[in-house]
Amino acid sequence: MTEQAIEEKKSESKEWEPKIIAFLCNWCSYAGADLAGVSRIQYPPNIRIVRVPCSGRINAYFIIKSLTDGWDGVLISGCHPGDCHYISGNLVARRRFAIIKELLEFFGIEPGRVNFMWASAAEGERFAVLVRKATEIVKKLGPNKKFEKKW
Amino acid sequence: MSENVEKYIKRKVYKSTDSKIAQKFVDAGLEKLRACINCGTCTGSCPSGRRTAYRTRSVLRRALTGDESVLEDIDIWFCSTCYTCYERCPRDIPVTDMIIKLRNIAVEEGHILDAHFGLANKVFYETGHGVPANGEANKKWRDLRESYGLPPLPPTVHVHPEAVKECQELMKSVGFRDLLDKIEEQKEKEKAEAEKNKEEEK
Amino acid sequence: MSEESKRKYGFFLGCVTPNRYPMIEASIRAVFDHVGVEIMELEGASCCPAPGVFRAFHIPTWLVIAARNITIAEEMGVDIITGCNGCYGTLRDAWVELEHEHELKKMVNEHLAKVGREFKGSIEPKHVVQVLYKDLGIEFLRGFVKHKFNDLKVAVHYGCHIVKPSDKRPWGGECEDPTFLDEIVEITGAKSIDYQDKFQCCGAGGAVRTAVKEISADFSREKLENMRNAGADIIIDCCPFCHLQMDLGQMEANTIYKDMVGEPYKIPVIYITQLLGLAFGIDPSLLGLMKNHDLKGVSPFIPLEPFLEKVKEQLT
Amino acid sequence: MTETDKKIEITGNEKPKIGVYVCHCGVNIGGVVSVPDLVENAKTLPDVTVGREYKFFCSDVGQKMIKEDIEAGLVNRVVVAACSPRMHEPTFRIACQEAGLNQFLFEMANIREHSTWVHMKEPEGAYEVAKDHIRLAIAKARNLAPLAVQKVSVEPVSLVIGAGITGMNAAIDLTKAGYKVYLVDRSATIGGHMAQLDKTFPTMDCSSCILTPKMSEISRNKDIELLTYSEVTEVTGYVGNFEVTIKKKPHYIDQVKCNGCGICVDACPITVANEFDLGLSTRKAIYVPFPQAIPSQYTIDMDSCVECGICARETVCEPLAINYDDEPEYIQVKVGTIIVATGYDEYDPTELKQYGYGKYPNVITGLQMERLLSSFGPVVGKPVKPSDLEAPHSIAFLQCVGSRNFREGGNKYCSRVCCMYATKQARQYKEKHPEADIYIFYMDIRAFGKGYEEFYESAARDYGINYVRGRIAEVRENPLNHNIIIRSEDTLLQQPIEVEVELFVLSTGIEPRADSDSITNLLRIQKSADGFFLEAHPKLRPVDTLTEGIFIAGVSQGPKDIPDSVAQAKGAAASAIGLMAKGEVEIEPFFAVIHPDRCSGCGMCIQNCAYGAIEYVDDRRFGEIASVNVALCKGCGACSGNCRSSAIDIIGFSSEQLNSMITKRE
Repeated sequence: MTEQAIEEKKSESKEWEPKIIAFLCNWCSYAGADLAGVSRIQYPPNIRIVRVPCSGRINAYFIIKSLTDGWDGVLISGCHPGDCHYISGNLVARRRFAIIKELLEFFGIEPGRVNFMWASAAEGERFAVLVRKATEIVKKLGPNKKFEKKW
Repeated sequence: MSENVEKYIKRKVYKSTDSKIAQKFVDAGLEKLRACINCGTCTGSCPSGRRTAYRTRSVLRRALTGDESVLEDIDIWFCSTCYTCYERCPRDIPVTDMIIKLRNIAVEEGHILDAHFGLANKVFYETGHGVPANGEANKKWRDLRESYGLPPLPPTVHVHPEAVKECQELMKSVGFRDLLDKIEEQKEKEKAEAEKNKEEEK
Repeated sequence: MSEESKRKYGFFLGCVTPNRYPMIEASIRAVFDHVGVEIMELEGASCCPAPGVFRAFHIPTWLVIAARNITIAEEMGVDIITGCNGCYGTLRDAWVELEHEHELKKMVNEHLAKVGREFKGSIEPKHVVQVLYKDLGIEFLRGFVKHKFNDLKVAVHYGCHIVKPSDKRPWGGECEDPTFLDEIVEITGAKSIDYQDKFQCCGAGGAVRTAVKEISADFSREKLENMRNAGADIIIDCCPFCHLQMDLGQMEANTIYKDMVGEPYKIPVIYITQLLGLAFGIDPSLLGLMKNHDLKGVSPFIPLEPFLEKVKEQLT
Repeated sequence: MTETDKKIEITGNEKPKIGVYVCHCGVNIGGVVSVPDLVENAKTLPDVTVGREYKFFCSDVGQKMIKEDIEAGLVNRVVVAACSPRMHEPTFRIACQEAGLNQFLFEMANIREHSTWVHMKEPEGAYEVAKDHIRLAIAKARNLAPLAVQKVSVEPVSLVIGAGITGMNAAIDLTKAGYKVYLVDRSATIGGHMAQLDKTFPTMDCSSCILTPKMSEISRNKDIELLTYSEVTEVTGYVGNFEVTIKKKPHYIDQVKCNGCGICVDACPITVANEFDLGLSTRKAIYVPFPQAIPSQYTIDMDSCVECGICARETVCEPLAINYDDEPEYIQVKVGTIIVATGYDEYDPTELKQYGYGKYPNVITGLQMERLLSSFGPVVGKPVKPSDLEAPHSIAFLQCVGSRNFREGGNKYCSRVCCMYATKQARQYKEKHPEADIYIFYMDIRAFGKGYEEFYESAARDYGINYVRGRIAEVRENPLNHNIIIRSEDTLLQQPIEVEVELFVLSTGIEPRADSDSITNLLRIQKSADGFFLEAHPKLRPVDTLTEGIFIAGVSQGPKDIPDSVAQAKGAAASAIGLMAKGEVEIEPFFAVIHPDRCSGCGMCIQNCAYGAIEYVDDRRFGEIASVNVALCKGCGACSGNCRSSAIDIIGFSSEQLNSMITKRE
C-alpha cells in the first residue's frame, strides 16, 4: 500500500477534522494562546496559528486566500476593544471585518466559517473556549469546498 | 484478653482514595467538588448539622475519598435542602446539588428509607400527587375544601385519570418504574432474609 | 390599569396547598380576583415533583415530570404562578436547567414526545410573591389597602426555595437578607419584626420531615422560640409546606419537646395572601380565616382567633 | 572572532538553505509527539537542508549545534521548533547573530504552548499541529530577508507612577545611579498603604519608623521631582522616548503662599470621614492627610467643601493662600523608562452579607484594625470596639475574606499577607491584653517568608492565640451588647461551633486598583487573569512588561508583602537603569513600507494610523502619495490591512511571508 493510500484509509476510518487557520495578534491573543498552553488547557487540535503584530494587519485578501487555499475555517483574534497594544488597530480591524463578513456572505461563504473574536493575554481559558466553539461550528459546516479548484 | 475487645480494636484504615462515587459526580458534571478546600462553610451554615450528626463537608469528603459507607448513612437524608451551603461555598461548589446527587446514588444502590420508598412507590406513582386528597382516608380534606367553596378535588391529576396514566408512562420511560421495582425486590429479599435470621435465632 | 387587568396566569396548585391547606388556595384566588388578575387552571397537573424527595430519588424523573407540568402552561400560553416554595423550586430549577442545557432538554423532550408533549421554554414559572412584588408592584398593591393593622407584630418566614439557589431566582442574587416579603407585609400597616435566624429553614423540606419528623420539629421549635422571644403576634409565610411545618409543627414541638418548649406555642400562622386579602377588605371567610365547618383533625391546627381578635377593631 | 569578522552576507538572492531544529524540550514536546518523525518530515520539504533534534536547543550545546551549521555554510535560514517565541526568540536570534547570520533570518515554530501542551491528550492531533506549524515556519523562513536593527537613544530620565514603599524605593535607587526621576502619586502625600500600617511582621518594627525616613529622603532628593496630587493623563512615544503628560490637580490653596499654620482646619465647618483612617475618624474639608504627610501641604476636598468662605477670610488665612478658582495644571515631560507601582485596594467585604460588615458596628476589616493599633491612629494604638469604645475582651479574626473565593466578586488568588498580618495584630493585642481571648479562623496558614513560620509558631505557643481551622459561616449580633456571635465548623473536630466575641476582624485581602484599567490603557500594558499587571515572564522577567521600557513593581503586579515589594522595586529600578545606562536601545525594524508605484494617495492609511506616522508627500514621479515616518511607526499594520491597492507592506510580517504561510500544500 502506498503511503497515500494508507493516509486515505486512515482518514476514511476517522471522523473528518477541519483545519482552521488562526491569525493571532502578538500582544493579546497569541499570549492568551500561550497561557492556555502554560495552563495545559486542552482544546481540539484543529487550528494552525499564524502570529501577526495586530488584528489590524489582517486584510480581506489573507482571509480569502485562506479559503481559496483550502483551509476549512479562518479565525482572527485580537485584543479586546480598548486594550489594543497599538491604541486602535483592533478597532480598525473591527470595522474592516464587519464589511468583510458581508462580502464573504455575498460570495456564498457560510457565516460561521470565518470567525472574529477577542481574547486577552490573560484569557487562556477563554481562548480555548473560543477555539472549541469555532471548531464545532466549522465541523458542522463540513469541508470548505466553495473554492475547490475544478481544473 | 478482655471480652469486649471488638469495641476497642477497629483496624479501620482507608486503603485507597479511589472513589466510585467521585467518578459518578464527575460523570454528572459535578467535578467542581474537587475544588473543595475543606473550609467547613457548608457545615457551619447547616441548620441540620446543629441538631443532627449530619456534617455536610464530612459527607462530601467521604464520598470524594471513597468511603462508600456514606451511602448507607441515614445522615444524608437530614439535609433539608435549604441551599445555605450552596450560596456560601467560596469555591462555588453546588453543595446542595451534590447532596441530592449523592442521594440519587444511594437510592440506586437500594439505600432508601421505607417511608420515602412508600411515598414514591405507592403515593406518587399511583396518584401523581405527593400529598393526595383522594381515597377514603382523605375525605376530611375534601370536606375542608368544600367548606371554603372549592370543589372537593382540585383540577389536577385527581380529576384527570388520563393525566395519571401519562405521568406513569413518563416515569416508565425515564426508568423510574424499573428503579422502584428493583428496590422493591431488594427490600422484599432483605425482609425475607431478616425473618429467616430471626427464626433461625429462635 | 387596563393592562394589569388583562394579566393571566396558570395556577400551579401542587399538593399541600389544595389537599391540606385549601384556605391558602382560596385566599390566592380571592386576592388575585380582587386585583383583577385572571387565574387559569392547569388541568391535569401533577405533583411538581417535590424537590427534596423525588428529585433526591431520581433526578431524571424529577426533571421529566416537572417539564410535563410546564408544558401544560406552555400550551395555554401563560406564565405559571405557584404559591408553594417547593413547587417554585422544582419548576424554576427545571426551567433554568432545561433552558441552559441543550443535551438535557433533548433528553427530556425524547421522553415527553412519547406522550405528545414538548418542552419549549416559552413561559416562566413564577411565585405568587414574585407576581405580587415584581409583576404588580408594591405601589399597585398599596392602592387596594383598606384596613391597616398598625399594632400587629409579624414574624416573616421566607422559606428557602423562594430565594435560593439565588442564581436561578429573580432577586438579583440576594439571598442573605431579602426584604420583598417584609415590604409586602408592611403595606398592611403591620410591623415586620426582626428575629434571630429569620432566614433559617423551617425543617420540613429535603425529605427530612418524611425521614424523621422529630428533626423537622426541632428546626421549627428553634424558629418558633426565636419568634416568640421577639414578640411575634403572628407568623406570615409564603409556602404551604413551611405553613404546615409552622402550624402542625407547633403541635408537634409542644409534644415532642415539651420540656424545652415550656408554655406551649400558639402563634397563629397566616399565609401572605390571607393577610393581604384582609387588608384589601376581602371577606375573611373567603380567605379561609374563618372556620366554616366542624371537621376534626384538619388544618389550621393553631387557632387563628387570637389574630382576628387583634385586628377586629381595625377591620370595622 | 568578532561578529563582523564572520558575517555571512545574505542578499536575498541566494537559494535558501533552511535548517530545521526540533526541540524535545525534555518531555514537554518529545513526550507527546515523535520528534524524529517531525524532523524527517521537515527534511522532505523544499529548501530544507538540515534537520536536527535535541533535548534542549536553548541550552549552550543546542545553540552550538545551530551555530556550527551556520558557520559550516550548511544553512542560511534557521527554524527552531520549540516553545513560544515570546520565550526564546531572543535567545536564538542572538545565537544566529553570534554565528554571523543576520538575526532576522530566524523563525520559530511554537509546538509546545500551541501544540503538545494544549493537545496532550490527543498526541495524534498534536503531531499534526506540530507538523503544520513547522511547515508554516519554514514557509515564512524561505521568504525572510536580512534586516538591520534600529537603534534609538534613551532619555536618561525615569517616571515612577505611585509613591508607596515600592515607588519610593525604585525612585531612590534610580537617583543613586544618577538618573532624574519624576515621582507621581495621585494622593496628596507619598507613603501609600504602608503609612497606614502600625507594625510590620515578623520583626515587629514600626512601619512609620522605617517609612518616614524614606519619605523625607524623597523630599530632600534633588533628582526626584515629586508630583503628588497628580495623575498621568497621557503617554505617547516608545522605549527611551516616552512623552508623558501629567495633570496636577488643584489644591485650591496656593502652596507658595501657605505657611502651614493650620488655622483654616480648625475654622472649617465641614467634617467628613477620614479615608486615611478608613472612616474610623473624621477630617475637615480642608486637610492634610496625616501629620507626617510629605509634602506637608493643605488641600481642599472640593467634593465636600461648600465654599462657605470661612477659610478664605484674612482673619483665618493671613497670607490669603485660599483660591477656590484653582485650576488643574498640565505638565509635559520626556522620559526614557517608566516604572508602574500603583499598589492595591483593600477588598470590600460588604457584599459578604453573612459577615455583617457595614451592618454591625463591631465588625471591622484588617486595615481598620491596623489603624486602631496605630500609635498615631484614631485611638492612639489602643484598639476599642466601635460600638462603645471599650477595649474588647475577645477578638476573632477570619482569614481569606474575599480571597481564594471562586464566587462572583471574590478573588481566586491568595492575598499572601493576611495570615501574617492577622497573626501580627493578634499578637500585638495580646501583648497589651494577655487576658483577652483571640481566635483566628483559618483554612490554611501560609507562613512562607523569612522568619514567618517562627512568628506564627510563637503566636500559638507563646501568646496563646487560638487557631481554629474553619471558615466562619455566618455571624449575628447579640442585640444586648453588640457582641458578635459566630457560627462555624471546627473542621478538625468536625463539629459545628458557636463563639461569642466582642470584636470581629475580617482579614480582607488585596485587590487590583479598581481603576487599574486606566493605567493599562495609558501604557498599553496587560493584566493577568487576576487583574494585576502582567509581567513579561512569570519567572525570568518578573518586573518587565510586554512593552519595552515599561516596568512593574510591587503589589500592582500581584499581592506581596513589604520585603517582596521592595525587592521588586529594586529589580525594576535596575532594569530601567540598565536600559538608560546604555544610552541607546535596539528596536525591531518592523515597520510599514510604501510601494510608491502602487499608492493611489487615497489617504485611508493616514486616517487609520494611531501614531500619525503616515503623511502625504509630493513625489516627483508619483504625485501626492503616502509616506511613512519610520521613527513614529510601530509596525502594527493597521494601514496595510486597509490599503486597497496593496501599496503598504509590513517588514517582518510581509504579505509575501504571510501568504506563503497560508498557502496550503498537502
